[in-house]
Formats: sequence, C-alpha cells, structure tokens
Amino acid sequence: MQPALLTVNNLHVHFRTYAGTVQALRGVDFSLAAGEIVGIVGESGCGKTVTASAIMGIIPSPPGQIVSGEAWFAGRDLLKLSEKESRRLRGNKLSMIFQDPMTSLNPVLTIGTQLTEPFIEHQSLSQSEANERAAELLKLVGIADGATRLKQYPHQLSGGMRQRVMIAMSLACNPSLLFADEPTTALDVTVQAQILDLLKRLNRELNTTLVLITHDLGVVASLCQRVLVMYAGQIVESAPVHNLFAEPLHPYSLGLLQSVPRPDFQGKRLLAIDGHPPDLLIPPSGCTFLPRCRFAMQACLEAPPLFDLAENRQSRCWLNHPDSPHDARVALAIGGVR
Amino acid sequence: MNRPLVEVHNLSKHFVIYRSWSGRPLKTVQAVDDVSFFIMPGETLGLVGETGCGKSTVGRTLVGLYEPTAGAALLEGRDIHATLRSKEQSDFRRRLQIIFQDPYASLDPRMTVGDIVGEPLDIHQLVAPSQRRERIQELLLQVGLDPEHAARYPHEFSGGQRQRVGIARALAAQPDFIVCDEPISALDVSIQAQIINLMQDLQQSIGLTYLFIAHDLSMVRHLSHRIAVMYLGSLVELADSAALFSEPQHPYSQALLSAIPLPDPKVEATRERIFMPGEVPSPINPPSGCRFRTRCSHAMPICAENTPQLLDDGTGHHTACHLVHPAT
Amino acid sequence: MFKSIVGRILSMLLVLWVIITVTFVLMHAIPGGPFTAEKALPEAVMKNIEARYRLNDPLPKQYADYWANLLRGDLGPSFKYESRSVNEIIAEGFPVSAELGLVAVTLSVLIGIPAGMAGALYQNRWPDHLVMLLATVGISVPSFILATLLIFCFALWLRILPAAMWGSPEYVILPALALAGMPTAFIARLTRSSMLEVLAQDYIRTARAKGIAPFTILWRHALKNALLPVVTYLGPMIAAIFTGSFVIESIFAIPGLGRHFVTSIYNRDYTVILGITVFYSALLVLMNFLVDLAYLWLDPRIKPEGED
Amino acid sequence: MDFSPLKPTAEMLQKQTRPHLGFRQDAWLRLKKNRAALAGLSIIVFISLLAVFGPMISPYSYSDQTLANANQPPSAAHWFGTDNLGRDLATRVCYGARISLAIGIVASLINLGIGVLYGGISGYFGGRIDSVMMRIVDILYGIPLLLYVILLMVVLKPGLLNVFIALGLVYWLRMARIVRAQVLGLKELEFVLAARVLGASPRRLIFGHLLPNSLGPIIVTLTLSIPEAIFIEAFLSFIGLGVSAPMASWGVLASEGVVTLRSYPFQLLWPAVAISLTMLGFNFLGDGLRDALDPRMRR
Amino acid sequence: MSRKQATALAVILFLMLSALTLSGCGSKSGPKYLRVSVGAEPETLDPRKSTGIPESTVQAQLFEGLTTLDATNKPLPAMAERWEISPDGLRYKFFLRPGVKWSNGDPVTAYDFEYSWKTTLSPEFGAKYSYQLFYLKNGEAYNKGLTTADQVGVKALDDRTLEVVLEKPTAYFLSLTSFHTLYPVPRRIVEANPKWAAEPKTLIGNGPFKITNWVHNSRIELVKNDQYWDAAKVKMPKLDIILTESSSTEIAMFDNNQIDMGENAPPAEYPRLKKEGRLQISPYLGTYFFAFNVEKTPLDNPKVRQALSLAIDRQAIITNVVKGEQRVALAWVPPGLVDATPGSDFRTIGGDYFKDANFEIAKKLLAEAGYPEGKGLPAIELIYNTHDVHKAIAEAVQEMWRKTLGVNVRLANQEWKVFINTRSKGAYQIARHGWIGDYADPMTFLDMFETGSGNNDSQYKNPRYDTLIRLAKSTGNQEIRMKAMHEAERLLMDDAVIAPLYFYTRVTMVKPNVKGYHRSVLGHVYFKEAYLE
Repeated sequence: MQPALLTVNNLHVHFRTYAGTVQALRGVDFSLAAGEIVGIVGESGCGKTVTASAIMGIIPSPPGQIVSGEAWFAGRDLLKLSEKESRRLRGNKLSMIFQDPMTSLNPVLTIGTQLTEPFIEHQSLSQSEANERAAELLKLVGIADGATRLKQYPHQLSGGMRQRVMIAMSLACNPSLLFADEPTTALDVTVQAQILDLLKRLNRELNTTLVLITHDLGVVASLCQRVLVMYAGQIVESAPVHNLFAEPLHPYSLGLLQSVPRPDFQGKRLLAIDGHPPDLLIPPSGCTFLPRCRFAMQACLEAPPLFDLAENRQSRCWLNHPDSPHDARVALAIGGVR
Repeated sequence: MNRPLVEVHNLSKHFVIYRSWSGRPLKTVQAVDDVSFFIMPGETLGLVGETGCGKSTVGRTLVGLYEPTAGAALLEGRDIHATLRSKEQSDFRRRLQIIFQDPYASLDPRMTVGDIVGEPLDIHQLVAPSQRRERIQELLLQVGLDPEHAARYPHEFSGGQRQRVGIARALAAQPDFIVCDEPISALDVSIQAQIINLMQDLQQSIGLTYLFIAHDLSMVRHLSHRIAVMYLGSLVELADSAALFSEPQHPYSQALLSAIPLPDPKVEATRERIFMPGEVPSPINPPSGCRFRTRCSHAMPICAENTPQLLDDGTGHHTACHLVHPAT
Repeated sequence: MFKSIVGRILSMLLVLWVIITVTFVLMHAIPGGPFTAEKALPEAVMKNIEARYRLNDPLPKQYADYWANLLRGDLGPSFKYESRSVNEIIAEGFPVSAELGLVAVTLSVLIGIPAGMAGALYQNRWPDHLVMLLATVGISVPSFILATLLIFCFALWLRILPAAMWGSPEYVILPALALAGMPTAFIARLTRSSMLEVLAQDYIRTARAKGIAPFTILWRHALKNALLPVVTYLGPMIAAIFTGSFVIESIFAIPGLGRHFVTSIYNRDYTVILGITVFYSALLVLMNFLVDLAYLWLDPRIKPEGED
Repeated sequence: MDFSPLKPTAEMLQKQTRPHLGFRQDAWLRLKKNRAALAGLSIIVFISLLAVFGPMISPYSYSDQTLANANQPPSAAHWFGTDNLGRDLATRVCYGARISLAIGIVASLINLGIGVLYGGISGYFGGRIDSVMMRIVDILYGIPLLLYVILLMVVLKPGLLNVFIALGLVYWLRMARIVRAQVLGLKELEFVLAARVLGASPRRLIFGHLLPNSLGPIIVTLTLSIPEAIFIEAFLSFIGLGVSAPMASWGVLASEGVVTLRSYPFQLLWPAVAISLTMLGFNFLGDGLRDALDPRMRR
Repeated sequence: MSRKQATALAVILFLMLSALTLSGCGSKSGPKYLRVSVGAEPETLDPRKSTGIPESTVQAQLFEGLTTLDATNKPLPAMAERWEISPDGLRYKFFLRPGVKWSNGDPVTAYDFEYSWKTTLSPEFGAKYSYQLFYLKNGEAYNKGLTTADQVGVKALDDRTLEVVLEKPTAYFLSLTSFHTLYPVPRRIVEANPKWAAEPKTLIGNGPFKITNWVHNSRIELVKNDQYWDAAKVKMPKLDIILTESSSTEIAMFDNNQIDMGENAPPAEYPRLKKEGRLQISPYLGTYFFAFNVEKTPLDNPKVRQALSLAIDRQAIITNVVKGEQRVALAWVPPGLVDATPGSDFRTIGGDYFKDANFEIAKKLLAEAGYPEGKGLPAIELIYNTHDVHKAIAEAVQEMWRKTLGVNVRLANQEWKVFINTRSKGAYQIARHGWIGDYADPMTFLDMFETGSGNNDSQYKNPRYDTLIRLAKSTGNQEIRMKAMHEAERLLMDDAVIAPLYFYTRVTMVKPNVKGYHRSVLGHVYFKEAYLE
C-alpha cells in the first residue's frame, strides 16, 4: 500500500445556530492513498460535505467551527494553516467540485474569467497565458471549441457542459486531491454517465486522488475503489467497494443497499430503513443508528468504537465486537434476507 | 379490465414566452406535443425522460394546473379541463391530486401540518367540523406520521416526513388519481424506499391510480406497471415495465437505460454504455420529423421528413421510431 | 427588443396622459387661481388678465390647447413669472438640481455600497452593528433636520462652509450631504442584505474553493450580483433626486427645479404644475428604462425580450 | 457487554427530535435573542407609555400658556423647557406622541388594508389585471400629492381624519408594489400549486398562502413606512390638513423647532430625538421581526 | 484583504475631509458692496406688471418715478423737476428734469411716461395693478375696453412735459407718482422686445442702479448706473440681491456673513439680533388684525365682536410673539399718515378707540350679548394661513379668549390661496388679516370696508360708512376728507368689524456698518445713497 496522501484524525466540527450547537462531525478518521477513488456515501446531513469542506478550509465561520482534529497532507496539518496558507493550497493542490453546476458557477462572469482565475491566483500567469491554458483544460474535459466557450456565460451552456467546466476549473493547477461533492446529482442520467466516465478517465490520466461524495450507490459501484459510509457525523463503515456491496458489516450499510431496487427484487417490497437520522443538535449518547436498527442490542446504548477488521475494513457496530454472540457477517446476511 | 380511468388524447401544451405588445404570441415553447396514452384504474404509469422533456408539464396539465393548447385529457370519460371550468367542478377537482418533488417548497411554511392536511377537508367540506381533528390524525397515521405532530410546522420535519405530509394532503381529498411529480428525487436513498413503500401500500389499500413521473429509472421500474418514455415533448416508447427494461426498442430508451449506474460493482465493471452525441435541442425550435434524430446514431433521411407515430407491435409495446415501424 | 420598447412607450404614454388629465382636473378643482392675491383685483382687471392667459376659455378648450402645445414640445408660459416659459424654468432649474443630485447620488453610492459590503462581510460583528446603526439613524432623520444640523455645524459653528446659495463647488457640499443622507443609509442596508444573500450562494463557495482572495471574491464575484437590487432602487431614486428636493432647495436657497414642485402648486401656476409633472414622469420612465439596461449589463442571464 | 436484543422504543425516537416549539414561541425565542430588536421593542413600549401616561402625569396641559415664560431652557419646572408661547415642551412632546403614533398605526393599517390587498390581488391574478392595476399605481405616483391634499383640505374640516384619508389615497403604493413582487414570485411555488390543485379559491390562496408568506418584506416595508407617515403628517399639517393648533404632532413640533434652532436649540432637540428614537425602535424591531418570522431561517 | 478594504475606506474619508477643509473659505469680512436679501424671486421686473414687495424693492433701485418719497413720505422731485396742479386738483403738469437718461444713454422723455401708463391701462396688457391708474381720467373705462387710449388723461405735450388729467380730485396723487406702477419704461426698447424685462441686457431703467445679472431663484446683481441724473450721490458700486423665501435660510446666511442685510428674520431671533445691535426697526404702513365675518353667528352680534376684541392682550403678543416693537393697534389706520394740516398725524388726531386688554369690559359685553362666561356660545373657528407667526398669534389669542371669556375657539390653518378664497367668499367666522397701504393716505385703508369692495372680507355693510367714504373720495379738500375718514373709522371701530392687533413695523436685520439707505412707510427701501462704513 502506498503512503497516505491525506490522513484525517478525530475531526470534530460544530455549527452554532440560534437553536444551539449542531455537532456536524463527531470524530472522523480516515486516510486516502494517492491516486485512488474513494466514495463517501450517506444521507444528507450526515457530514459528507462538511468533511470535505473542513479539509478544504472553506467551512463558513461563523457559524462553523473546527473544534478538534488533524488533517495531514504533504507533511502539514491542513487544519492548523493560516487562512492565507490554506488559500494557497485551495484550487491548487486541493480542489473541489460541487453538486449543482448552475449555481456553483457565477452567473455574471464568463467561463473564461472563472476558469483562468486559478492560474492567475496560484501560478501568476498573465491573462493571455491563462486563457491558453484554460482552452487546453476545456479540451481535456471534452469541450472542443474552447476559445468560444471561454467568452460565454454559464447560462449559455448545458448542464453537462457546465459540470465539465467545473471539473476543468478544479483541475487547473493539477491538484493531488479532488473532492467531488455529488457531481452528478443535478444531472440527467445520460449526462451523469458521461461525467462519471470523464472523472474515471481523468483519475487514470492525471493520477489525481478523487473523493466522490454521493448518496447514489450506483455511482459508487461504477466509479469507486473504496467506500466510506457516514452516518450522523461519523464514519460507520469503510471497505473496498466489492466487499461493501457483497458483504456489508454495518446495519446501516446493509439498509442502504437494501433500500435500492434491484433487478432481481422486481415487484417486491423494498426494505426501507425505518425512522430518520438523529438531530445532531442533541446527538444520542449510544449508537446513533440504534433507533433505526434491526439488530439493536443492549450494548448499543453505549457508543460503539470503529472496529478494525480484516482486509482493510472497519465498522462501527457492536456486532463486530469479538465477544459479540453474533458474527456480524452471518447476522447481517440473515437479517438482510429476512 | 374495463375502461381506462385517465385518457390523454393528442395532448399538446405550448407556452408563449414572448408576446408582441398587442398580445400576439411571437415565440412559444412546445413543452408537450401530441401526446396520447391512458391509465387503467389501480395502475401506475411511469413517465420518464430527461430534464425539460415535458413530463412534468403532462402531469400538471392532467391535474388542471395548465390548460392544454390542443387535445384533451379525460377522467372516466369526462373532459378534465372542461369540467374544471364549469360550475360543478368542486367534487371533480378533488379526485385529481398531485404530489410534488420538493418537500420543502410544497408545504406552506406558515401553516401547521394539521392545517395543511386539513385544507382539502375544509375546501371540499369532506368532514363535519367536529370530526376534522380526528380525520387529520387518521390521515397522519395512515402515512406513518405521529398524529400528535399535527400542531407542528413543516420546518420541524425531515424531508421524508414532509413528503409524507404531502401525501397525506393529497389523500385527504380522497382522490382517484394522483400525479406523482418526482416525489422521491429530493430524498435520501433510505427515505426514498420508505416513500415508495408507502405509495405502494396506499395503492393496494385504497386502489389509487398513479402517474409516476421520475428520472430515476430504477425506482420507476420498481413501482410502475407500464412505463412511458418522453423525449423533447413527445412520447417515444410505451411498454410494460419488464418489457421496456429487457427489450427497449427506441434508440433513445436504449441509451437512457444503458446510462443508469447499477448498484453492483461487478456489473458496472463490465458494462458498455450507449453514447448519445450532442445535446437536447431547444423546444422552441424542435427538429422536424423525429425529434430524436439529431442525436440518433441510426438516423435516416425519412426521420427528418416524417414524424414517427407511436405504434403497437402487437404485444402492447408501443414505439415511435421508423426503425421499428418502417413507414408504410 | 424593438417591439417591447414600442409596447412600453405606448403604455407609458397612456399613463402620462392619465396623469396629465387628472392633474389638470385637480388643479382647476382646487380653490384659488394664479392671480388670486391678498388684495383682490377689480373684476375688470381680472378679466383682462384671464383673457391674456386664455384662462377664460372653457376648460375643455384649455385642455385641448395644452395638449396641442405639449405635442409641439411647448409647455406654455408661466403664469406666475412674467415672460418666462415653463421650458425655460425647467431648462434653468434642472441642470442645477441634477448637478446637486449627481453629487448626492455619487456620495450615497460611494459611501453606501462599501458600508453595506463591510456590514455583510463582518456580519454580526462590530463593523456590521456600526453600519446598521448609522444606516438606521440615517433613515430615521428627515432631510430638513439633517440639513439644519449641517448648516448649524459647518456654517454657523465651524464657519468653513456657506450656509446657503449656489455657485462654486463649496456650495454643493452641505446640500449634497443632506440630500445623500437617506439614500446612503438605504443603499447601505440594501447592499448589506443582498450581499449577505449573495455570499451564501454556491458560486461564492466555488470561488473560495479555488483559493481566491476574499477581496477578489467580494469585488469580482459578489459585488456585481449584489448590485441588482441597489440598481433597481437607484432608478427611481435618481429620477427623484435629480429633479430636486423641495426641502433641500428651499433651505439652501438653491435655484433648482425641486422647489417648483411645491411652489407651483401654492402659486397655482398651472402650466408649471403640469410641466414639471410631465417632466418628472418622463424622467422616471427613462430612469426605469436605464435600470433595465443596467440589468442587461449586470446580469448576462437577462436577455432583451424577444431575442435569442 | 450485554449483547441481548433491545427493542428501540418510541422515546428513543422521540429523544432524537428537538423539542417542539410553536410558530409564535419560536419567533419570540429568536426575537429575544436579537438584542437590537429587543431594544427597539423597549423603545416603542417606553414611548407608548409616555404617550398614554405622560400627559396625565404632567402638571401642565399641552395648551397652557404663560407668555412671560416663553422659550425657557430646560429646568426643574419644565424638564424639556418651554416653547415660544411658554407652553411646557415635555407635555407637548408626550401629547405629540399620541398623534404621531396614531398616525403611524393608521398608516400601517392603510398599508396592510389597501397596499397588501392591492399588491396581492395584482400579483395573484397577473396578466392584464396586473398591468392595469400597476398602471394605476404609476398614475397615482405621478400626480402631485399636494394637489390631492389641498383639494381634501377644501372638502373636509381639518383634523386627524383628513390625514388618514390623505394617507389612504396614496400611502400604500410602495407596499402594493412590494407585495405584488413577492406574490408574483410565490405563486409559482409548489405549495401554492398544491393548494390550487386542491381547489382552493383565489381568496384562500391570497389570504391563506401568498400573503402570510410575504410577511417578511411586508414587515420591513411597514416599519419603514411608519416614520415616513409621521413626517408626511408634519407636512400635511403644515399645509393645513393635520390636527388643529394648539395640538401638535412631533412633526409639527420639529418643524417649529427648526425655525428657532439658532436661539433655542432644545426646541428642535426633543421632538427630533423622539422621532429618531421611535424610528430606530421600529427599524430595529422590524429587522428583528423579519428575521424571526423568516421561514427560511428555520430549516 | 481587510487591509486593502481599510485603505480604500481611508482614501474615501480623506477625500471627503480634504474637500471639506479646502472649501473652507467663508470670508470673515464681507466684500465692499452690499448684499441684501429681499425675499422670493420677483415675478417680473417690469414695473407696470409687478405687485409684490420683493419686486418693487428691486425696481426702486432700477427705476425712478416722477416723484420719490422722502423719509417722512413727502413727495420730492425726481424725474420731474417740478409740477403744476390746477386749482380744482384735476389737472397736473409735470416738467421733466433736463438731461435725464435711461441706463443705455437714451433720454427719458414724457412720451415714455405716457406710453408706460397707457400700456399699463390697456386691457390686452392685463396688468394686475392697472387699477392704480384708475385715478386718471377714463383710466378705468379704457381698462374695461369702453373707450380708447386717446381718451385717457395722460399726454406728453413735448419731450419734457407730461400733462395728466384726473377723474376726480385725488389728494395723494403726487405721492402715487412715486409708486412703481407709475414708473416710466423705455418705450423704444419695450416696443422692440415685449420680453425686455426678462433679460438683464434689455432691462433698461432710469434709476440709480442697473441690472447686470439675474440668476432666477438665486440672486440679482445690480451695479451703479452712471447715466443716472443724481449719480454723484450713489456711493455703492454694486448691490447683490439675494433671493430666498425662507427666513431660516436668511438668518443663517446673515449669521454666516453671506449677506449684510435681510428683510425676513424669524421673530425668535429678534432679541438676539437686537442685543447684537444688528436689528433695525422702522415704521411700516400696515395693520395686523382679525376680521370678523359680521354675517355669521355669533359674530353678527357687535357685542360679541367687541368682547373678543377687548379680550386680546395685544402688548403681550407684541412682546412675546411678534417681538418687532410693533405698536398696539387700538384703531384701524396706522400712524405715519399726514392729516389735514401738514405735520399732523391722522392716528394721533384720531386717537385710540378702546383700551388694550380690557378684560372686565369684555366679560361684561359678552354677558350682555347673552353668553355669560362664554356659555351657550356657538362654535367659533379662527382661520389663518400657514405661517409660524400667524399660528403663534392665533394660538396666543385663542388661549386669551379661553382664559378671559371662557370662549373656545377652534383654530384652522389653510393653504394661502385656499385661505384667500375662503376669506374673500366670506366662508369663515374669524380670519387673520393684514393690510399694507398702497399709498400714503388713510383712504388706502378705509375704502376697504365700503359695501361691495372686493376686499371687504368682513361683509360689512353700512350706508353711512359708504357715504362718508364717497364724500372723502370726491373732494380735494383735506379738511373735509380727513373729517369724513375719521368718522368712518369711528363707525368701523364702534361696530367692531375687525379686531386690530398691532401696527406693523418693518424689522430688518442689518449689519451696523450699513448706512445711508432709507425706507418709506410703504415698505420700499432705497439704496440710492447707501454705503458701507
């Protein structure tokens, strides 16, 4: 295994709202290897985007606040950098693309202006040099007539085209780490397929580590090598993609897999996860998934640790405790059929 | 099977986006053009297609939010729009309901959930005032919400719960037919399953008929009996759900289906996608003939001249394509 | 584009026609005429004067004559000011009011927008509170009190500026400040709130993710978007300020157009009443039209109607 | 470790949702956290109390003159000093509060009653009705206010009622425009469409859905309009349409004070302070209310 | 970034501050010429057409009539070197001073006067003050279109001789020739350009100053007219006339040394200005009064009117409200008018008709009228036009009536022209009023209450009064005239048609170094001999 590109330890992020403090991230640990594609899945509000934003250093503050944690990247703790140092990395070595390319591009500035900004900001290129580079970038993401596109405004482009522009923008300075926050959610399936292909190709060609944030398991299956499952501000399972789909070790992962209709399930009832995620304003003391869990045990009233299991796998569930009378694999397999 | 509950005959809906100062239309968007289909009682018809293909316009026209430009929509043989315009519309109106996509925008933020669900009761005077409260609680229970929460406001609920409120509101009107306008696309995966299950349960218990509009094909497939595929305002294919997925006939349907990522890494690793060049043309100036021809890899000269009709291949599988049904 | 302009001009002319007609009726309905004076004129004298100004014609004829002249661009003679025409009065007064207005609007934009931006940037911290407090005070203090205080402070106490009159640049400062007070406060509030809205947008997050410096974000990414509501407010405000303020022009003895808005009615100077009403309405329409043009420039998403 | 099964209870689910607060409770909670809004509210309450009880407590009436005591600076006998006819300014300012606040209240009612309704109808129906209604607003904007006012003055006897009528004629135009813009934006939202599909009447749509959701801008416009109304009243009574002397509103007191500013600055100071404080109060409260009632802030 | 922004803000602030300090140029000592504020923008500077005080003040510097009034209101020779009056008082012959010139160098001729007067009277010309020339034979008839211009009693016999024939003997005609309506205009210029008076270039006069610039609504600049016959006496090189209708603006400019003299200081500032020695108070031919509408109950009862009039403490109002050292008015005609014998004063001879603040009698009269302590009195309304002084007086009087008589009077202010309209239609009960004399004779006051007079707002109808006025108007005999007028005034006062409050004074704020100007009781200021010390 390659040395880690990014290592995140014990990341806690809070948001202060009028109603109280929302504990958005409650101890997130993971690491990324160079060149891999990692998926982060989970429901909205589980902390996927906050994790990426915290590493990028763009948590809006106030109300957001990084309470504790480390994020080691190229020998430096990203969370301890000054705003200026952090800014030098953003859009440069670290970059991020967002869900809705319509709202994420500034409607009143031309594509060219927005696309050349990283070059001018981080590489001190002149406008004309930057324009040239921008046109090249557009070609890289599959937009042929770069020169004309640069003069256009976002609304003059189609949704897929806009997301390509976003991707081009994020790749401008050859980042070693790219967060893609639900990059295809706002797009139609046919366009989504093209964008996913593009991301895959770019990962291969540029060896950029890609963190794909999504709630669509199909997208994860088609693109990622490894998956982090998040729930209520924590990572509850981490596994290579094949293992997760074949053999989830956390009841929540199982639930996610089962709530998606599969061809072989046709006509049957979906196995939905009952209830809804907890309010992080008052996170429950025990396992956060307990109220919705089909396998709840007395032990779950205490918060489970992240169990390190074989084959590079982790799960935050008491079922994985060595003393647990139920082997998690067996239990989940049986429970899943039930 | 007897007669269809809903029939749509050659429905067109054009929006005028710019008029001259005298009111003459100068520019129109052909959102829906010459669409025909029917839905049997207790059936779910899935309507799929990409953004801007006109599927929502069809749904909204069916519940009377839009007046059709041409053609007609019938409920039990009665022209929906003519009836809604007439005096005795009140009861008729209640029979057609809609559930919207955005659970945040579809509930009035300044009304309690109880009042939202109670609104149809008030409008149509469906229950005596003394029973209003009871009925609201019953409806909330029916959609899986805590009846005690009737006094709360929508913002206190999660997206899935709100969508349940939206369903309860539609149910309160005791409808026969519900247009589900992308009801799950704004929800999380685990919640989507809850809502789909709820909708299925309701269909079985009270015999509802759905027009299920979505762009998520796997959910549509799961829920629908038959599926209609729309492209740029026209229906290109309509078939049983299994038939459509196993043997899509229209090139567009084929491309669409191949694009869905499946939640199975093994399958995904080996799948080939059908590439569709170009972009969806503007509905202001749609292409002549077959509207898909500009992106179709099988396009022929005839496609530009003749508009293919939606024809049955004898098994109930309808396709509008010159490849499948060579022009006679 | 062309057709929409025609449509707008037609509806504007209709509005103008009704305004003129109603104003015409109202001003003849109120008691007193241009020649009503403390010392009553003998009847014969009054008759001669009315004949001279054709005020003895039946009202419908006067109305028709007014329109005939108006369409030729002639707003008629003033009844109050002998041998001066309304065209002259506007031609003399408007440049003065417009000059003062220009300074005031510039001041309010130059102060209001940065202040509002500062408020948004430091939301809920002391610069924000300071800006909002000043802005609220600015909206609360009416111009006549502000003007009086300014005169008191700078002219009578510090003695560094003239108390009134018009002429060289130093005469502009106090009235411009008094005139700018309220719009400055309003612009600051408007900028702050629209800036806050813009700063919460996704594309600002994108810009931050690109590592763009905050000042650049504010200047390049946020300002243009945040200016839309300010521009909407500026249109009618410029029309109002450029045609002069009665209060400010009276207090500072400025020979602008603004004082005519009120004095012409006191004087029952019929043609002046109608003339400046027409002028103001036309200017208002023009300004609103310019606002639309500014929108085209500020927001590329807005296309001139009917264009692809 | 106890690995025996546990049935998740209703309380566990309950515990996961925040305590329920009613709409008003919630708004009040957030208003209470807004110090500026609370300050604003306190100012308004304080001034209202002064308006109601001030004249009762004062040993003087608003019209009692002692010509020999004219233009006295503030003293123990006259806290705010006296005016040009030797009347107690403190009493007159308190009494003026009654008139000015009444004007403010009536102006709000007019804004709510006419402006909100007009804008709501215009925005809801749209199309030609909207064009015609908005052209009427343009026309009313264009006709000089002074002409109406003088005509009113001739037709009616002086008094507060006339001010109300004058305000009623034109004082809702801005509100109408703002509400119209709001309604135009809101009426395409899904909850409004849903109500239409349910068969809600235009009346129910406008009053039940569209207007309640325009509350934020309505409140802001309202708080800005109250101070303006107070000054319009001063202008109107200057022309002769307000309350008749010796009663005086704040606006009247202020315009009298401006004339004597050089020699007796305190005569302008008190009404100006009263007006500015009230406006500050209304503005702060209005901003706070808008935030507290904004449904977007509640997600 | 916050530094960049802070810098930007600092620059803006610096620019503003430097703009403020650089422009700080309020000169401490004024220039070497007089800057005087006269009031609002003149409606016109054509003397034939104007009516108001600001207009006539400017015209008094630009033009000169046949005569001019001295400080005691005696007509002195001006354009006319001398004159002859026929014994019946109907025919006047004026001999123009030799060599008098217009400011463009043209000679002033008798033809100019004839032209000026006749155009003023012509119906087409529509001059408001044409009635000031109705004293001329056929003047009124010509104005009514009943006769031609030739029939009017004015004729230039040659360049230097003007013959005037009057309709009736008019004792004050000579002083009338000093009035602006009777000024000459330069015929040659006027005939060539009907808008001659609108442009400084064509506005040619014959007075001590000539106009060089007129910024409408702002200022009029006059310089010494070298062509003026008495130019030797003119010391001021330039007059800067400031136009503003706001008294607070005027006092601010005065205090800020932007003007040397102003006509409209606010009364609140009088005590301070007086203490500073910068206040000048001179007599002014006018009376401030309340007009009772004698046709409206309860004011149709003379005792009510008398009671109300007596219950006013005029001195208190003068001391505390108007503050301009006005004289308590206990009669109608103000002082300053010559009675039958030269040097005597009409007012002194007429005396006071009642006592100021006579509360006891007032109460008694009201009780006699049937309203003891004000009980049973129908509602009374006092109207005044919008002005702070009128308002203060009305409030003070209202309070006096309430305290003394127990009468509750409602106050209502009205916009000026509405007010004039209400008052002249008689649609009121009590109205504030003020009357300024047009010419230096009691008649300018007394004929106001003739039955049917356009200014008889009180609707007073008394045949005896009318007879006395007619008598006074038809004779040149000063003895008879004065006697009739004294008697008329007594009738008026006994009937308490009006409640006179005070006789006006002209209050001017003026720097102590301004000397040499003089002012007639009619309100005109003459800067001919003014100078700065």
